[in-house]
Amino acid sequence: MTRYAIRRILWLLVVLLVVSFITFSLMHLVPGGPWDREKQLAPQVIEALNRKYGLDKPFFVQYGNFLLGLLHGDLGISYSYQDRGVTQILMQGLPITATLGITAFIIAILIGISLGMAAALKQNSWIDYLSVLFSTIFASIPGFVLAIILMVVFSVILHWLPTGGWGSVSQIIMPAFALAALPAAFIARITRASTLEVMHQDYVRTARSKGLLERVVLIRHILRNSLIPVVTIAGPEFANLVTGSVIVETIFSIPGIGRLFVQGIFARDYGLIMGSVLFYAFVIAIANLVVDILYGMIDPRIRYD
Amino acid sequence: MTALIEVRNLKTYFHTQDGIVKAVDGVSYNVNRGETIALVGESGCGKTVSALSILRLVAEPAGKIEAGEIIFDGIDLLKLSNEEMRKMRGAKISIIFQEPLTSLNPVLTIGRQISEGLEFHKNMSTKEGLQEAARLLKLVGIPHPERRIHDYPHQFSGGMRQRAMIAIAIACQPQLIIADEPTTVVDVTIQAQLLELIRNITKELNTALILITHNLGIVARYAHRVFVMYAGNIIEHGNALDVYHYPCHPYTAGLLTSVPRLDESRKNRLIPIEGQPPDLIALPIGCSFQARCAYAIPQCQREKPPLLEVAPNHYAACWVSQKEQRPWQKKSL
Amino acid sequence: MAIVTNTTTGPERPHHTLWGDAWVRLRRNKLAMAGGIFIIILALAAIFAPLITPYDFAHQDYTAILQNPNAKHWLGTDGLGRDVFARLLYGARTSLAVGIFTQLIVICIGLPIGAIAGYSGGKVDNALMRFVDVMYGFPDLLLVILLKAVLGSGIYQLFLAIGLVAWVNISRLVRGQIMSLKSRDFVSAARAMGGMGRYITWRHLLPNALGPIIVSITFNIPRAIFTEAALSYIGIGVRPPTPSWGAMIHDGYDVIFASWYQVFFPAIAIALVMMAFTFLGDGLRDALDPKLRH
Amino acid sequence: MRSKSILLSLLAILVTASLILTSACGTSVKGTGEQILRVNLAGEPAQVDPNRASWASERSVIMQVFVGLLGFNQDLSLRADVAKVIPTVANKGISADGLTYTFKLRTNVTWSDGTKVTAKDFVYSIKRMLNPDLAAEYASFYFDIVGGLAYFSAPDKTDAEKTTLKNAIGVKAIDEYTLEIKLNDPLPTFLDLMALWPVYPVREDIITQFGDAWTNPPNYIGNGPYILTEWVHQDHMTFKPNPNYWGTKPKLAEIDFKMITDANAALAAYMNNELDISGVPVGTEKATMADATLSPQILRYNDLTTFAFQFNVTKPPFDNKLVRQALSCAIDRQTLIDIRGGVGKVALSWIPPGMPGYDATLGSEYAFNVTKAKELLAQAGYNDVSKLPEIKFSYSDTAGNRTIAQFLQGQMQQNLGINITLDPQESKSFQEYINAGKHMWAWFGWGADYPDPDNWLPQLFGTGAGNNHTLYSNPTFDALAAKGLKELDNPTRLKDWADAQKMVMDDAPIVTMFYRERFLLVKPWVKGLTTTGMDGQVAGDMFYTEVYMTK
Repeated sequence: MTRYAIRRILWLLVVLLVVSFITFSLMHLVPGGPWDREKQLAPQVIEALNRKYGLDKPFFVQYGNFLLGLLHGDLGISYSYQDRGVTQILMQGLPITATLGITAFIIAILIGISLGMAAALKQNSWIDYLSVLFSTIFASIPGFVLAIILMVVFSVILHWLPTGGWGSVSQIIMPAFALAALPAAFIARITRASTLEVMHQDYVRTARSKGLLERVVLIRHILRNSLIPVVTIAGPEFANLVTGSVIVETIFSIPGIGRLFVQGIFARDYGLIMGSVLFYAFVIAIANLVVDILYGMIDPRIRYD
Repeated sequence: MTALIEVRNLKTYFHTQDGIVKAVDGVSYNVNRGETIALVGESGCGKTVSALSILRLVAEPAGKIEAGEIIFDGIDLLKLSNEEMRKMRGAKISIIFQEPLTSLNPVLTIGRQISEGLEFHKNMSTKEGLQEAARLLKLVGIPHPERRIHDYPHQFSGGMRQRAMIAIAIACQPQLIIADEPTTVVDVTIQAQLLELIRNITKELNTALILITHNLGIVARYAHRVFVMYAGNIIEHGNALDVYHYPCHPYTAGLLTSVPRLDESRKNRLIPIEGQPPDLIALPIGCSFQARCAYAIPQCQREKPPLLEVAPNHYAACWVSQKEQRPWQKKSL
Repeated sequence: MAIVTNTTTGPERPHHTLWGDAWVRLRRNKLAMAGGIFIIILALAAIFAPLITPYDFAHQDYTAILQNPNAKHWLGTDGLGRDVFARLLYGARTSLAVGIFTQLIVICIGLPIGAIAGYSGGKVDNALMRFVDVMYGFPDLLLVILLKAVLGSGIYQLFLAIGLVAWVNISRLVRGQIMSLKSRDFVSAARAMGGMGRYITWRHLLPNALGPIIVSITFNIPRAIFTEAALSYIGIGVRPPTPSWGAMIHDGYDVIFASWYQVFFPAIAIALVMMAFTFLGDGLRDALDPKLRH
Repeated sequence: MRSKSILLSLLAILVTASLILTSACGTSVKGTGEQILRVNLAGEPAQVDPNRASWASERSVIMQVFVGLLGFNQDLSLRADVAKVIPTVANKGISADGLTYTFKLRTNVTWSDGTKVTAKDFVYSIKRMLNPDLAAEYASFYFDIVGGLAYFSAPDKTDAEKTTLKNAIGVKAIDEYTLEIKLNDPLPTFLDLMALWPVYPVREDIITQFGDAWTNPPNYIGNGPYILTEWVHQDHMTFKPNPNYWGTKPKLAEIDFKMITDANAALAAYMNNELDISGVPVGTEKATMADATLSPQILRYNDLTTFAFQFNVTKPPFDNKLVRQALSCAIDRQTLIDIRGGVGKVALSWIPPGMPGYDATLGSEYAFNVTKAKELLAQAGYNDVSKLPEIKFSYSDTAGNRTIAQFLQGQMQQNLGINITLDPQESKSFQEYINAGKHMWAWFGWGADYPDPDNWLPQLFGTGAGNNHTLYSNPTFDALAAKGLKELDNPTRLKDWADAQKMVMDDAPIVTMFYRERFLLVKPWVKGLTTTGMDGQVAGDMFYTEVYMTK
């Protein structure tokens, strides 16, 4: 399995290269540049800025410089953040977004899998309909509406939690639940669907015929066989959560990296765009790699010949 | 000598959208310690459901044990709480299922699937469980068991998987093993080996065995007594050899003629039983076999024949048979 | 001694194909049927909206701004005095179309790629999955802005913009399912009988992998509706005054403290559509589940 | 099968876990007791370097940490801050020909690290602001300083040439506390310009030592009432009183600038007592007025900002003055204000009330009158509106713009039967699109940098001016504007600008819609808040020295 993982890491570099080239070219093809402002800058000033940030060089030279910088772990500088290094901006915001993302992921997995299995085991019972209601509501309400509802209830009415910001544990709860709602609903429904397929299998009946504890039958025999689709979607959901959500970080004013990608694009801040896109592509590729490895561990029949 | 297990008037129904399927409709049989009985009948006659009812593994919410008692070693299993019943499964009573291909957990090693039961009932550690598993695999005739316990089911052939199932069943030295058509899926040569293996083990451990099959050839050789089931009822039971040679129910006779016999000349054509088994939702009044029975008399349509002793230790539920003439029996013997 | 008389009693059990039998059971599943009927009714209501509501979705009645539901305006009015009920009906045209058609693109691209990668494994799987990794990391917002600049802003560009990136989840799901199913014994049996890869995948693997796929599709529908709203702000797809549910929620959000109705009604509409598809999807899955088929 | 119990216990653990978390730490509502003012900056300022700053949020930060030579009183009249007195011709501050300005500095002004503020700090700041490599957005205001424009437009020159140009700039420190500035031409509003932030003093030694990082605490040294003690990017900025402040000590112990970008979240924070002042989401003003608890806390005041539609006068049909005038009468401005919650005043002319140049009588011909509009259209040859070419209204994708666009579409359709197509665009594409003059019709707002017509007319309507997106070009206007910019005699100057504005309004390159009225919520315990028409992002940010809390 390690040989396979190494081969995949090499392929990861290829993926990142392709993504970086696509992003770099898209960035320059899209209308509007970093210096377009409401109050037009004098042409010579724009020239000076382009020279300062090396934007006057031909396309491939700029791309080459970017790759060289990447080798030293330098993702270039951001024009809209007083020339702070993009790597530094990412590293500064990452711990916050990652903490929030991981908390949300754990909540999503806990609620998702337990509700999903309960709904499958008790098909067409009240808990099954509850899981349908739960997942429909959290899929049909967009993130920003859910966030503001949580805020109105827990901050404005109950005064239990601060509306946002970062620093204390109480500021993690609402954003984490707002982030976890949709993935939890998705995981719940996927778990239900795959558990339904598994729970009627013969080996589950064999397990019960051995007099095993119900908990053991559930976890070792049912869950383990229904994990494949759950793991498949959990990977990308984890990557999305860990790299931050624009909506939740904006509304709860969390100084994470969730907003960098969108801000970078709307400001045509090339350094920021490249940094955030590559970071996300890296995390999602790793997540999918982990998912593939988990396939092999969960189901011995799957092998990568 | 009281029987190890006695099933009295068991009724297990399935509530489906189309109506209530009376899979087991008032079945009674018993098994003594160390004895092997056979439950015989076409597929869908309720033999597997009755076995699953003993272990209370009938698939909820559709399936439900409506009535009857299952007295095992003096305790009525149907009265036990789920927890108490769980302690019985695997420890006192175990089962070998029909399809080895799908009855083993594909993602768990064979060793763990054997040691699981031991860890619970004999609270062995996993290590001890695995050692015991290796011993059991050796007992059931699997080569290099120490290595094979770490293999997964898909690395075993059909026959070897069934041997693993047997190992699982005998792991906790149960008092009763239910073998639900253990050899149907494997080819004939393996079939004989498996049955010999099961017989030796049950004899060695003095375990009672309920052998469920539709192959009468097996019955005569391995079972002491045989119970023939049709459409959810027992229509004939008695000593295996008596029933084999002197079937007292036209259905049993039909079964016997539809199977090639070594002691018969090969010229006789095999005669299948015509028609289909009745739909268990809309059972006819009277004898449920009457539609397919060549010897049916008007009474068969009116009234359901009771199970009466038509010969010493030989019971049958057939009006014609109670009148002492059994035209379907061969003259020569 | 022939045993004769084979008159059988009881209903003759007709032998159906997989899909035929599934349709029989699906029809009997009340919830699934309710879901299907709801969607059809909604689609008809959207098409015949002019007959249902006298109000024009774009007419701004400045005397009736941000009104709560009342006799004249059943669901109240929005910030520009337009009738919310009318906008919901006409909005259904956009949102339903977007929600459903993008799923067709997602299925047409996602299923084959996932199936081929899952079934063939090795080099093909690696190549396809690396392409999927690239698509996962793809900066779709940049592409969308470029699409607008290059292709202009019609409804087809919208489907393209949403569909192009939304299929990755499905392809991974299908691949995962097929990889674990393909080594199952009934598949090796089918393969032993000389079944072609494509035939095996379609006939055996997909029905078994259907559960999670259907769920993923039902979740894509609201996601597509919201993406459409986000894209309409940068000019792709439907432009004002043509309403869409996603856009109504976005606009409603801005005045949520003044009138939460603006967000509530479109959200309910989307929830009902998704619930309908969920029940329909569950019904289909149960209908196709070989285990339940007795 | 009793699987239910396991799963319920799992859910139970989850719920209890979150309950423990909440009770453990309660809400972090900081001291409503102490003198701490918490306001919302609504976003991370991109640039807090005075020489380079341009946005409202950046100005609010700079106002707390720096004080310039001159400043504005609440009524926006000039005030001498670091300068001892406002230079005038009378006190020889300004030379007779209006070309030389001499500022006498107070001697007691210190930086927050205790060192003295001297004339060379201002020389360094002005020259740095004009540095071509800095590309400061407001540099163009100071091109009249001798050598200013030449130095600024030489980014491609060698360093040697740049230093010579830099030394040629007409800014000199006569002695430690006297600053002399020479202009190419007389500029009557130059004193207003010297009251703006780009010419606030900055420390050369600190900037050379820290480079671009000089704006991070603790390097961010200023001479204002507060110092920036903490800046967590995207989260908050904290200011504490400057211990070495030479002026009147502020009453507050701390100011906390939060960065809540979402209007709804900001309002929720206000209701949860995390903010002392907050704006209200556009469109919910009426509901706030109706709210029993919130309505007494409402603060409304006029803002020197006008919003208007702008035609691209080179694109038919808008190249025809009559069509422009017709459409200007066909849009009901009061309705738009009602839609925006009744906040704001109807604007019939460009320069807003509350500053010189405002003319209440101007633009009355554009009052809402559909029949007149149709007559004008008929005169323009379009009695049948279908003959009009396709009209496209382009706008960038913010929430407020969406409502405006759909309002305009409704007005055109309902009043004149004209179907305009809306063209929403992503913000940067829109900026490039409008700078390239590809648009037909757009929406924009303009806020006063300083209260004078010459900040409102030449920059927008002068041929080829930086912000002239109407592409309006009128030689007589340009001549009048050139004269007005130089006219030292104030009454004639204001007369020139009045004529210029009348000319523009008559040509109607824009449809003025409303003068912005700021609508805020202020907690009852906030006292001494002093708001002006030129406030930055945060209300009353010019006079935070006088604010104090009563709770």
